[in-house]
Amino acid sequence: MNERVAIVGVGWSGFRPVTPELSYKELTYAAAVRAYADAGVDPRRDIESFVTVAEDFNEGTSIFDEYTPDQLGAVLKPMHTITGDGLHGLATAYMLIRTGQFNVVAVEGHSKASNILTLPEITAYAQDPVINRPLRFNSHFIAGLEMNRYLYETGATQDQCAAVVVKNRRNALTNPSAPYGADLTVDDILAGPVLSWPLGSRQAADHADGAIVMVLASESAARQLAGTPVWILGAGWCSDSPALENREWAQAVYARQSARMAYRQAGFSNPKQVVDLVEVDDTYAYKELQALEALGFYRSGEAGIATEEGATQPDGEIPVNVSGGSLGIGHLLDATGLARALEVVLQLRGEAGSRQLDGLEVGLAQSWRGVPTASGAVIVMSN
Amino acid sequence: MTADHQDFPGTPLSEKDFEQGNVLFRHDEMRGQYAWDTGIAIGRYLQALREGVILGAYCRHCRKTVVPPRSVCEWCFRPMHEFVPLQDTGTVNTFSLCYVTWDVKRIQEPEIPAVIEIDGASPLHGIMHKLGEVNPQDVHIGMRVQAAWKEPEERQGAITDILYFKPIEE
Amino acid sequence: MGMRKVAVVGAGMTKFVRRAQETAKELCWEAARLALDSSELTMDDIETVCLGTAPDAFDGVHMNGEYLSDGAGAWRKPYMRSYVGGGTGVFVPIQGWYHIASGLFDTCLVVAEEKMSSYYPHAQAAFLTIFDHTTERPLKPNLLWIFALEMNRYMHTYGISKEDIARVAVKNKRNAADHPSALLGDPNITVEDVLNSEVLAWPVNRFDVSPVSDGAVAIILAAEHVAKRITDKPVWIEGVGWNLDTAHWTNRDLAYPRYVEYAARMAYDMAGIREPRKEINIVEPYDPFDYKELHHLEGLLLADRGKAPQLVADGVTNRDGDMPVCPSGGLLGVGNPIAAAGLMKIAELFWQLRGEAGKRQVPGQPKRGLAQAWGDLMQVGTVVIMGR
Amino acid sequence: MKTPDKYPHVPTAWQDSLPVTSRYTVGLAGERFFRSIKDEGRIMGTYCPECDRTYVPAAIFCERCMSKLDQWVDVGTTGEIHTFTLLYTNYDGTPREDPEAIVLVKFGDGGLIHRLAEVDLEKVSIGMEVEAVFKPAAERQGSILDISHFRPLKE
Repeated sequence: MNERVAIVGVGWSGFRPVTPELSYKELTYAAAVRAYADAGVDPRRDIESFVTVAEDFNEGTSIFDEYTPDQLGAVLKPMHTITGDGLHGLATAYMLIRTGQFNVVAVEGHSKASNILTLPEITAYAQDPVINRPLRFNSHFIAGLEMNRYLYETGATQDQCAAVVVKNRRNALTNPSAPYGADLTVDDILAGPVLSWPLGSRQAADHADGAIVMVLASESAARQLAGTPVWILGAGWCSDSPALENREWAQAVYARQSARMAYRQAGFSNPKQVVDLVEVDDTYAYKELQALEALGFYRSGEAGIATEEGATQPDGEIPVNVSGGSLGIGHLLDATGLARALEVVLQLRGEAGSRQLDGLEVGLAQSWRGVPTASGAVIVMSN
Repeated sequence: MTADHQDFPGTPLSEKDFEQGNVLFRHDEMRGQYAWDTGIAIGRYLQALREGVILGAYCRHCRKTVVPPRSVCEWCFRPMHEFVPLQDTGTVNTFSLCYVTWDVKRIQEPEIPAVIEIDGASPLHGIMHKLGEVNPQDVHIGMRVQAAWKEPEERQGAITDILYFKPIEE
Repeated sequence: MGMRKVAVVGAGMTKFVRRAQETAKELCWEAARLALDSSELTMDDIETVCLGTAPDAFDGVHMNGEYLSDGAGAWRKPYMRSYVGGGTGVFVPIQGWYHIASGLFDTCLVVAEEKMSSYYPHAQAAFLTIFDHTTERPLKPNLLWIFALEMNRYMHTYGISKEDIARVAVKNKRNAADHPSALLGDPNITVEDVLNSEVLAWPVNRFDVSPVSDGAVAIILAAEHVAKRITDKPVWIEGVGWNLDTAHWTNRDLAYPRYVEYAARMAYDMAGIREPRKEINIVEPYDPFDYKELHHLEGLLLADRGKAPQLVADGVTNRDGDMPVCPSGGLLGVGNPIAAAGLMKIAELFWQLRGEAGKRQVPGQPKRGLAQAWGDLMQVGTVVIMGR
Repeated sequence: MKTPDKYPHVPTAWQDSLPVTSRYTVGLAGERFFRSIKDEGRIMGTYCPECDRTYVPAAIFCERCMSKLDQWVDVGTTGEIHTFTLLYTNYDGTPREDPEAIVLVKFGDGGLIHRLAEVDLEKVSIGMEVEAVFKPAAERQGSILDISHFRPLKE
């Protein structure tokens, strides 16, 4: 009981603004085949339970979980869907294995954002239907409100937020899977149109299509498999108030609480000394700074300064979003957290190609569920 | 707890409460529009329908022919890329006589949804469609039927290129 | 080393009503509040929260789990929402179970909610969008279609009559007359009433179907060492099972719910049950339509295939019979706010096994019960076995 | 038909909508909260003695301790801007020339999200005192839109 749990296989497909040649099922199948080959498992024989993360309105289908099993090899197996981010899915698989009832569990998330023609209006349908939605504001306003308060309380600047975009999109140039790589300057970013002042449109991640599948195993099962295990040291997740009127605006409380939970399981409280590589939410550029502070890497107001000084570059003291993050890869809707975790896994396995960092032992992935939520998750891993 | 707790919370309203303004409420509607990529298997299924053909897929490993076609066999998890044309005839596996539309309007003449096992597919492999040109009282499980197609120039590559299935004599 | 034991230590629910004035959040809170009161716990005692609701289309809120989180008591807590269509109500306690069995948590508040009346003008229309968007939805299917198609196939395969099936609706609606939360209890309903009710989608008549409704249910789960401090009457979760069949529902035999059998076998194995017909004292199978109760008793291996109707006809499934089935009144009688209806069955077992079910109490001090739900495109089975 | 090499006319996407039509009650708390706005032009909160917090908009439960809340308090119609933004995109995602000024105005321990108008956008700042401008009583329907907007408090 309560054995250690490892990620033993990863696979992904897509990571492009559009994927018109494949249905969502086919896109997912491509990722699943790779993940299972990577782990050395046959899903029909070896995988005992399956978890998908998905939201109905992103799919355009009610009770979308109906359509999840076939392309994963999960037919007539215990499978369920979590309306969470991919990291919630990983945390779920982690719990399932820790019960002792399952040895091998697969997690899947995907995005067909390009298929959604009215995404802003669908996103707005997540606002409180009687208190907020009647005002008919595009949901980006919530990021605008939050960024403004964050800058106000911490003294962070627009330039610092823009520096996040510059870094992540440059990082994406070294990631063959990232479609939004670019070599830009802070001025280029700030010169773009305003989305919801102080938030500029070039500080918001574009969407992409893609699917990610991961295979998790108990320690005893992982030892039998061919793949290189990446151990889950801790998983945490948390929701702050869903009410815009009641939540904490400057600080990402959900990220702070998630991190505390994950650190407690992992047995450390000083992430800056322990963690070698960080992949955090950067749906909007300021979110990266806010997350780094909530996770305990920097004190309030210092993440922006550190970013400007290059401390979060691949060769800095804490490499952040070496993959390119959502700004570089594209926001993958519910699969976004899995993309963060994917980079951590590849780096810890030494398989990150030209962007590979040296001497890594512990990595962290963090996610946020997007406007209007105040929910997210953290996973800490080691090789 | 229910033994000593009879007074459960919950405030029932009647439709009148809304009509008469006894409670506050508001309407909204989501504009949710999508263009789902059909992909390889369903894309070809739709194309075949436009050509007046019901397309299936064959799994060499499971020796099964399924319909609609798919890119992966859900049983053996191998790719399924042998698409095969099936007959446009079949057998009623089950049916209903439905007097209510999808948005709950009463209708006098029933719609007759059915699962039709398609000839050329493996046993029990069919599609959902409707029956037509038949007296509802005569429909029965095991009835032989054939697709009634739209005119070729009216087909658009959709399941509705088949208007319905109708009984055939054999 | 054995698994961590998990117990149900509290339960609460709202009335099931046709349209509730409460917002969906308020319904969640009402049920959660009662569950907390019933176990004399405060939010400080709750370490994590799980929520179940079925499609977002009903509540009419995208990312509905996020919207409902405060009502469910999730403020600044680890919180997740799961769903497996109609199977959700019996899945969400499984979700709570694995939260605690994993060793990460000692207590979990589990909430299930559905406010179907928010889909206006008629909740049934939301079901159009559970069908495949490209290959089925253009035919404008209705939820009744798939039930009617499955019911017809079941009747045809085993030679079952409408009358055999109507007895289930009668039993459950009569049982519900004793449930203070019930929407459709009727102590005097007869088989003729069911057979003579309006035909919706032959072979389905109006009274064969449970009504759309609003409601919420909550339970509290605790790890063994905590449960024993909270109550001297914990009800243990002895086994759980869930299973999902292919989405290609027109490619399989609708006469038998294989996925329910697989879920049941998983739960029986975990509970160490070898002869379920002897070892299960109360059954709360999913009964959104009357034939489903029969279908599910067979899938659960509690009746031979095609023979469940005989158990009903013989009175075996009555509240005072040898194997009481849906003593709560089930979905047919209490109501069907989808996810909440499933969790209502878990709450019913909790009350029954503690001897607290009042007028609904099954005689003979039952020791063990089974709750089951079903959903999606006739595709999901979820099973929980509970015992004293 | 053999497995074709190319299908020039394969339909690449299937277009349709997800119909979601909703009727929301405003709920038990909302009923009194919105009627107070409609009938009295007052903004109401509820107080949790357990947590010493005042919820605005009023709620019937405390999200922190899940207690029932029945102490209603009038929180006035003026408050300070907790944060604001200038939104340059419409509900449907199309860009807009003139931004919408949106504020979170602090009331009790909560607040209200609304429009800000009658103001020089250059001069909006966090901490600025603003007041609710109600629609004429006859036009109010018991909705958040019964408040037309917020504007800077006249000195």
